[in-house]
Amino acid sequence: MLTAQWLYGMSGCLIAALGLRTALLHACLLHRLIGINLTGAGVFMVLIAVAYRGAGMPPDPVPHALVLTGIVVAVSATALALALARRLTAEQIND
Amino acid sequence: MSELLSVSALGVVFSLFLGLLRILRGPGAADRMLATQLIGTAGVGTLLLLSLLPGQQALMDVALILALLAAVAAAAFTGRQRRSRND
Amino acid sequence: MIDVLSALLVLAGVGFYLTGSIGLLRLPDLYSRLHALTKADNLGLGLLVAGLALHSQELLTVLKLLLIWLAVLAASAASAHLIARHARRQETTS
Amino acid sequence: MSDTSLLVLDGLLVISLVTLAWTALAGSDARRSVILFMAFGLVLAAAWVRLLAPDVALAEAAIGAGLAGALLLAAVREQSRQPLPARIVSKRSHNKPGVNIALQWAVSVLCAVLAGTLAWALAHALNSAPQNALPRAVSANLEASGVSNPVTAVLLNFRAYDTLLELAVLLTAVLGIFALGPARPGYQSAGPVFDGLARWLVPVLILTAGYLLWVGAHAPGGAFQAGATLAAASVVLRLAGRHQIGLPQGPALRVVMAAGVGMFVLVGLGLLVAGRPFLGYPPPWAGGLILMIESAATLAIAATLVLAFLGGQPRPLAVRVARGRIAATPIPTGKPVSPEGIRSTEPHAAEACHRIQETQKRC
Repeated sequence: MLTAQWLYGMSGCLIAALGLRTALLHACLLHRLIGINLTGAGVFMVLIAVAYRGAGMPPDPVPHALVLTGIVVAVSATALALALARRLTAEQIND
Repeated sequence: MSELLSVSALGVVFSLFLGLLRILRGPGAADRMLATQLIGTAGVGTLLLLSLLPGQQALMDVALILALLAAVAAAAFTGRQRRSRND
Repeated sequence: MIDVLSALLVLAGVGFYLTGSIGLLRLPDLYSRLHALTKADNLGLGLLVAGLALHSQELLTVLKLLLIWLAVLAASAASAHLIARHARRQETTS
Repeated sequence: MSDTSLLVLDGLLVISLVTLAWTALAGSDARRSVILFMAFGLVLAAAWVRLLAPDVALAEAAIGAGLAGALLLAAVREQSRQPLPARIVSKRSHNKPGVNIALQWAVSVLCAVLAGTLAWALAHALNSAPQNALPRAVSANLEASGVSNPVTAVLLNFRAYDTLLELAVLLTAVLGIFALGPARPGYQSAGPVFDGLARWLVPVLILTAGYLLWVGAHAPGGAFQAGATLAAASVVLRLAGRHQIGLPQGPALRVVMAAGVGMFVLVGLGLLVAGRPFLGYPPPWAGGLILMIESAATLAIAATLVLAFLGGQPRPLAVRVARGRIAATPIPTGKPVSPEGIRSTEPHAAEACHRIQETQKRC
């Protein structure tokens, strides 16, 4: 019985749902962005938990590679969203 | 030895947990940044302790990255942008 | 003998970590909390690194441990300075 | 004893993660949320370590805890500096409370259902025998992949197509950032203490990036972690108030941005010409080719992340040499996009600011 796997995986599900709820409902774009990022983090936790094979065993490297690139893509997408938000604000003032 | 390491790691993580209480309580953003600093240092300590468990040498590199980037957040938190138009 | 010394250093380091975080939690204002934080950064991690360096056999590992400690030391000093200055400025402007 | 304390450690980490996520999402203070999110990244790096994913932990330590936090903090800081108009607020206001509460409930239920489904799928995956076909295939072919770190082998050899497209996604994102306008203004000098730190931190970061790139072949590390570490060096310089942060200028910058995708495609086409499948490295050359691609990808990823931090197209620098020292200052650009500049020139701006401020109170 691999308790660590269950602990991290299940909390990943919870964090993903919490993040998604905020991303859909919050009025502030920055909070929404953090929500999307946390949704990603939760999904990453689920993936890495599935890859885990116990303390002495080598884990499955394929999900690790997926999550690794996912982290970098997430931060670039966040930066793009922030740049969009900045431009949006500037346009709103221009109106 | 591995018992000492894991018990010590638990101790350091507990200190991280206490830092978490301060980060939740605030009151100011500066207090939260201080607590984040503590969480970072505790993270470095935890990784170093766990890196001596068999087959975990790579954790020292993770600790090194955390240590090297520890000041970036504080600098981004306090940094003041230039006001003039041409930067 | 070396093992015992190393264990003692590690445990002392953990003790300072806990002291620092309790201080961070209990002390009344930002500036005194800054002071508590340095206990964890400098002494806690320092003693931990000393204990682990005694325990390890490779020179490279010892050097890496030293670099990590120095990096955290410099970073914590710099960020404590930055945060304190920031808080001070906020006080004077508002 | 040892197992029990590690289990308690896991429990503490999980409680911290859920609490930090919950509190980062609740409330309306953006700066508080960003700091909590940063702390979440730090704790998550420790969680990856506990799940035996040191490659991911390295990336999380460099990006999740370092760069993403700096990026978001800088954005919040820019907002607070411009108190009137610049808060980032969604325009859609909540003017029909009844519908709104129904919507909130619907979304909450939907998210709960999603969490339940995800948890059910996870429980199913964990309860059945682990699917070992992929890991077995990886370890069977690791010998011929040119590297001995399985994660690098998957990224650069077995699933090289994925990584090529991933780099294309990064390039698209940075082109989008470019298209949206000029970079945020630079920073004032952070004072002698941080300057002194930056003086030795930057070389050490660059050295560490090289080390991570090299070590990625046989231990945790690789292009993504190395690129993030290299980007951190530039971000430190930017935060210290420098104008020159090691980013190339003009066409050279565009070449570096496209270097990862370019090198990948060149190697693939070269192999096609040599009669091999696209990106099907011949085993004796695999190690060298992977290192070549990874070096180019490191530069491209670093440039992408630095531009992500700048938040737009960097202004061209005017280089002048004074008293034997080279100094660079950005050339003033025509019309600034910054709301501050617009406020001073547009007569209707005050009204617009007021309106936005009204919306922002809900934030």
